[in-house]
Amino acid sequence: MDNLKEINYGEAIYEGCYQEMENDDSVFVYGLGVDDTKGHYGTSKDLHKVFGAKRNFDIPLSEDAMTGIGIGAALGGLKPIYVHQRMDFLLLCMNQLVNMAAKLRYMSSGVHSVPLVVRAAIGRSWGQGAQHSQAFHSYFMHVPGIKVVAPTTPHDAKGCLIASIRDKNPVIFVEHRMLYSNVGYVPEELYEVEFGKGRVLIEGTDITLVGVSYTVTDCIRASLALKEIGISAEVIDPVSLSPIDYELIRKSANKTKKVLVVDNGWLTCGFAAEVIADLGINCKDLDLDRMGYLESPCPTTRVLEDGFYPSPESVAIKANTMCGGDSNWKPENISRKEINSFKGPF
Amino acid sequence: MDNLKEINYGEAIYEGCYQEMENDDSVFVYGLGVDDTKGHYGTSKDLHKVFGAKRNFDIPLSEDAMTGIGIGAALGGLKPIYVHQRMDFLLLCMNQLVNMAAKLRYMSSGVHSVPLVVRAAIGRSWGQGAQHSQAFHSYFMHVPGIKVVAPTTPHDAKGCLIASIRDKNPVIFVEHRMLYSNVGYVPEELYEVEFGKGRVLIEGTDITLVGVSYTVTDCIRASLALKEIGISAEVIDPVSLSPIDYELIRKSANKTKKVLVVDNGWLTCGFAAEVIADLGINCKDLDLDRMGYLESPCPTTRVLEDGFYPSPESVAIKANTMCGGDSNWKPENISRKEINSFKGPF
Amino acid sequence: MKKFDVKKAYSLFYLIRKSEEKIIELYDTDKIKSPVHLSIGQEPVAVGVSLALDKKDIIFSNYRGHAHYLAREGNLKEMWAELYGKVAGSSRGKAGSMHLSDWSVNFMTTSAIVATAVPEAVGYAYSQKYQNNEGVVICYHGDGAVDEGVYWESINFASLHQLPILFVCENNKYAIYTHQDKRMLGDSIVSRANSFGLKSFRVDGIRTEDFFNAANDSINNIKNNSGPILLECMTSRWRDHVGPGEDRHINFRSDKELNDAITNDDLKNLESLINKEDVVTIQKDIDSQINDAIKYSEDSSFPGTKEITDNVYG
Amino acid sequence: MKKFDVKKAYSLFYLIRKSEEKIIELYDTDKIKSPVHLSIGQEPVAVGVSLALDKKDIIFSNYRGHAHYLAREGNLKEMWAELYGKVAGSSRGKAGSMHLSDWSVNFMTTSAIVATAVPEAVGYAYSQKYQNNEGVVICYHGDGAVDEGVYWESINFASLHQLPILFVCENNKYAIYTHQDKRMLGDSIVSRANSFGLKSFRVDGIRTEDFFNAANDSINNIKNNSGPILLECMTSRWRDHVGPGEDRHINFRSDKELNDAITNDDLKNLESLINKEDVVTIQKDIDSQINDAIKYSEDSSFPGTKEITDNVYG
Ligand SMILES: Cc1ncc(C[n+]2csc(CCOP(=O)(O)OP(=O)(O)O)c2C)c(N)n1
Ligand SMILES: Cc1ncc(C[n+]2csc(CCOP(=O)(O)OP(=O)(O)O)c2C)c(N)n1
Ligand SMILES: [Mg+2]
Ligand SMILES: [Mg+2]
Repeated sequence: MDNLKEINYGEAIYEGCYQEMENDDSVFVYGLGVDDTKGHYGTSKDLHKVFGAKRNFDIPLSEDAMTGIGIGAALGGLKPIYVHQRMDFLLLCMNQLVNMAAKLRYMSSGVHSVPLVVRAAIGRSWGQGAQHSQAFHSYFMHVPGIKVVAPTTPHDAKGCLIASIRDKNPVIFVEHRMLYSNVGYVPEELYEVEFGKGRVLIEGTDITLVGVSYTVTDCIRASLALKEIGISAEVIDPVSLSPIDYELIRKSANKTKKVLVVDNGWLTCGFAAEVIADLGINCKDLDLDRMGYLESPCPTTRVLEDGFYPSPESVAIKANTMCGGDSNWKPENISRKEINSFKGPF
Repeated sequence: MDNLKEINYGEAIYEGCYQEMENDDSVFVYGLGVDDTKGHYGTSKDLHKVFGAKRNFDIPLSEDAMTGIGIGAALGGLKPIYVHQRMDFLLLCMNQLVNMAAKLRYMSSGVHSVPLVVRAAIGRSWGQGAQHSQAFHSYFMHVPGIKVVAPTTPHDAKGCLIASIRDKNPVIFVEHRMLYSNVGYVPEELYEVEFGKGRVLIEGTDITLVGVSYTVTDCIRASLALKEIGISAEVIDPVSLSPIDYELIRKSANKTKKVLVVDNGWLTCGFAAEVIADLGINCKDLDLDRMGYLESPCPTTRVLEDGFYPSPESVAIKANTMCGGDSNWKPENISRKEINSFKGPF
Repeated sequence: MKKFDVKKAYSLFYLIRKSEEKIIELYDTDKIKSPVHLSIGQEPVAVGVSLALDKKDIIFSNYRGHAHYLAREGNLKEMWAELYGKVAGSSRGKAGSMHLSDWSVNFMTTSAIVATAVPEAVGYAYSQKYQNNEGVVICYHGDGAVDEGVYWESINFASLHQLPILFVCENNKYAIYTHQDKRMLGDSIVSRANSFGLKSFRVDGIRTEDFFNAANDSINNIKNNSGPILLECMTSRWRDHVGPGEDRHINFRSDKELNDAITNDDLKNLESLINKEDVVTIQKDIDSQINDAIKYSEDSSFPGTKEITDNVYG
Repeated sequence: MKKFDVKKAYSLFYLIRKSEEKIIELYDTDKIKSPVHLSIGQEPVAVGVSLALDKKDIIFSNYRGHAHYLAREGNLKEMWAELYGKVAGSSRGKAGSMHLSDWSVNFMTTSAIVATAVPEAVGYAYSQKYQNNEGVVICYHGDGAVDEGVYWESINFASLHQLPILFVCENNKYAIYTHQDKRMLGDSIVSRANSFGLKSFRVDGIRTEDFFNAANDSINNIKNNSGPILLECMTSRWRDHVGPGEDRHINFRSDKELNDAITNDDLKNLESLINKEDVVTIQKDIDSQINDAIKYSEDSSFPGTKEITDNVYG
């Protein structure tokens, strides 16, 4: 992996998709607006011009059937990628994903496979309100037969997408709108990021911070702020949520003895609950805690929305408290370009 | 609550529903087959004859719309009860339940309320296979704005149903097919079982067993087997899953120092994960573990199915091991009438 | 049966148009804390339908709901404050543009998930019939909504139970940038709905009065137990799908298509039917109402963060 | 174009009928580890359609799938072993009656959730077109399936893309005990589907040959790029919705309705068209096949519990 290029998360997805479409004729991309001029944040832009309309096409608003159609096409030997503008829309696809995609292999004792990729963007920017902001990764983690990945870096975005396409199983590929502009070094060639392996993004000794998708960036920023007050926070990006790299998290937990899981969604029965439950069962003498969306729908007005989501500040404050620090401490204002520069309209 | 009658779980639901329909004209019951001769295990039998077709009616197979129709009727001042023969079918209702029912009150800052009750039966008997056996209580626990109850006893079934109907919020009322024949003493009058309160069904000192719905009976039976080898297991029935009585479970955990949560569903991001995460965060020095559906879809053939679900035996064995007992110990065959006597055809 | 009131029509139309234009004007200031889906170009439908309604009738709308709300004579100040995300908003800022609701005018709810409030409207109609209430339910939706299965499930139930509901399909031909032809074979919304037992009509008018007439007849029929009705109202969206901008640069429709619609603007036509003085009075009155509403919104405060978890449960 | 082969038709019909009767006979022994939805009465549809198919054609079915599978000349032994929950079953007992599948005869998948395999069938047809493959997809479903929104979404996509698929609606008039009239206004499956751009025809026959003719024409048309077609096949379910029993005691339909259907049993008719000797040979052969299949199933072993978590992921 010699040739590295600095590109953003959206471009990395585009590149992974493009290259794998070149590589494999059976890959196709469909979803609302995937062939319009915006091309889902550029990730599918003009693919129809290169690969033809049968391999990149717009669809009617029919999330339920279009999921089943992807499953059927996968049974027929193709590798469909279904792109959703908002993860909230997956609620219309639950029957197909859970009752069919996750089960066809099992029910046929291994004859069927469903190499379907469902890309879904978590909608946060501002003003998205209760129905355009939700994250449901934990719904899919709950169900055997489906894999879930939530890459944070451009490198992982490209590699996970390629691995997802090549995987025999249905994969939910979780994107986050505030990640598309994230820049990083990405190999030019085709490569896979292996599922089931997490990454220690920052090493530390005092506390472990585990994020998911966009909240990984909250954890990174919090750890930088914590560093300034002498707290060494280890930051873990699980990357793959199902299967999940419990070992890596346990190892870090056994080292730091303190774990704060910052979910990108609600807490009850969520990813954070799962990670903490695993630690509670398999490790001893840990201080554990969790943060995530507040226990309400997402409010539309900006002031409430800002409080609804975890932030680098709130993560740093909680971590500092867990480390015995002053609970009145507040980090200097931490800049979040992607949030502050977002201008809408949507 | 003087007049007690010995009736079964199904009859208790019927009685609660009937009495509340008498009491409140705005209550109505709908769902597939609710007005047929079987009347959903007798729970809605002949209600249309007493209260008229507008208050108990059969519907087209349209789970998605019929959920929204219930929500709309609730907005219009009625109190709908939507009955599902299998909880698996709720996967078709997720958009309406999560994006609408759970949020309308919040989005209107308290003006709307959605007093909708969704009754859903977990389908286990035998041979139900991958699509007729699932339990999704944790999906609804995950989402703020929805309540979830899963009564185990006839007493709680009646009282929870009445409380659910009267509640201003959408309530998922979880039933279990193997509970319908459970017999118990039930007050004749109308009464409510308060949400957010669990019950200690059996007191014990060595280990706490927490079940959900039908697995509460596994825990009870396991505790009886454990008693014979001198282990005193406390059995908790949370009854209400959202809100959930964390306090009660923590108190028991702090006493016994060992908690085994037996879920009636998959483990990852499920109810058991939630309870254990809470204990991991809020209590110290506990031995924690969990059991539930194995990590696969439900197989159809009986031999595999028997191993897929937790059982009184498997619960007792695990609990005994947690208490330091011999891991080769097996309880005498524990009778489960409702499972063994089930003859189908469905 | 109601008669078409030109002055009222003009006044509501002008109110909607000016409000939307004000949103465009202000949007860059970031004072509006919400994505907006403007109704400019589609006002004739909302105004025509609303003039046919009684107070008791009930509205279900969608994220493109400003016109529906204002034509219903909802509270202008509260709507503006809601767009500003302030406590004086109809939902204290929690709803924003996409989820307007206001029970004082029976404006029930608006969903941002396409077609998702359609069954709610049907369920409300069921409750009207159940309780022997008078009001007819109006269910606004776009041409994209009929792509969704839940739409046909809902229609089926409404026709099976002969519920008092009028479906108003605002067919602007596009779901975002996707033309109806790329989403269904044939131009067949009316025939599809008819086959489900729903009496369905297309209103090809560009005139507010045409939509009024169709709605007026329909509401009257529904009140006389005709069962549910669908009006497919052909219309045109002048601005981008979302946000204050235009969308010509996206090249998904011809300039001519849009220009024709703009040339036929019924606001000019209505204005020509009223005497000049009245026009001036109406305009002045509405301009100042809008300015007041904006001032009111600016003066109102933001909710406090402790409100975040209020009203999750009742 | 194929010709109707009476002997083959009789033979398949007899195979299905006898297999189902054997299930009824054995059910009380609890050896069959699965709920069963019998096809007795509905055989003419499956047999008629199957005789019109080529090997390359692909079947999607539902929980009432025995007839579809056997008419397709699936493996009788493996089907029986699957009902017994044994390792020799087509899915090692994990599927049971409700989820039969067998790729060796392009019998793809059967769902127990109503209408849920319909979009899969459409997606498979998309993949056929994409890959320029020859086979036509057959999508069997009941009259209840058309109540589901996903059905109309699927039909819409199939007609929009002119996919090579034949929908076979087995209209036995009931979803469990609920008559079509209680589920939709009018008797309009064909007109609904037509309005979605799907060429649709009702086959009112009680004769296997009528279903064959309709399917044969349709398949031929689809192969000549007619686009998708729907056949609404009027038929009758003689036994209870699920299980081996009858359902007269439930009183949801008139005895006459059922008696008429039984009187018209096409098995007798087909038998009358073949010479006696052939009938005897066919019957003997099939009876012994079924007995062999049962013996095979009894001899096979149950899977071991370590198989529970096999084949969750590939
Ligand atoms: C279920 C769902 N899928 C996709 C979207 C994204 N989306 C928002 S509006 C829209 C177009 C809807 O078109 P139409 O119903 O014609 O209404 P219009 O915007 O033209 O008024 C789409 C696809 C959504 N909000 N909900
Ligand atoms: C989505 C869903 N809802 C309800 C059921 C319960 N159910 C099983 S079969 C059936 C009737 C289906 O009728 P139809 O499609 O006509 O098929 P038939 O059984 O008559 O062959 C119902 C309601 C189900 N399996 N799936
Ligand atoms: Mg439109
Ligand atoms: Mg039927």
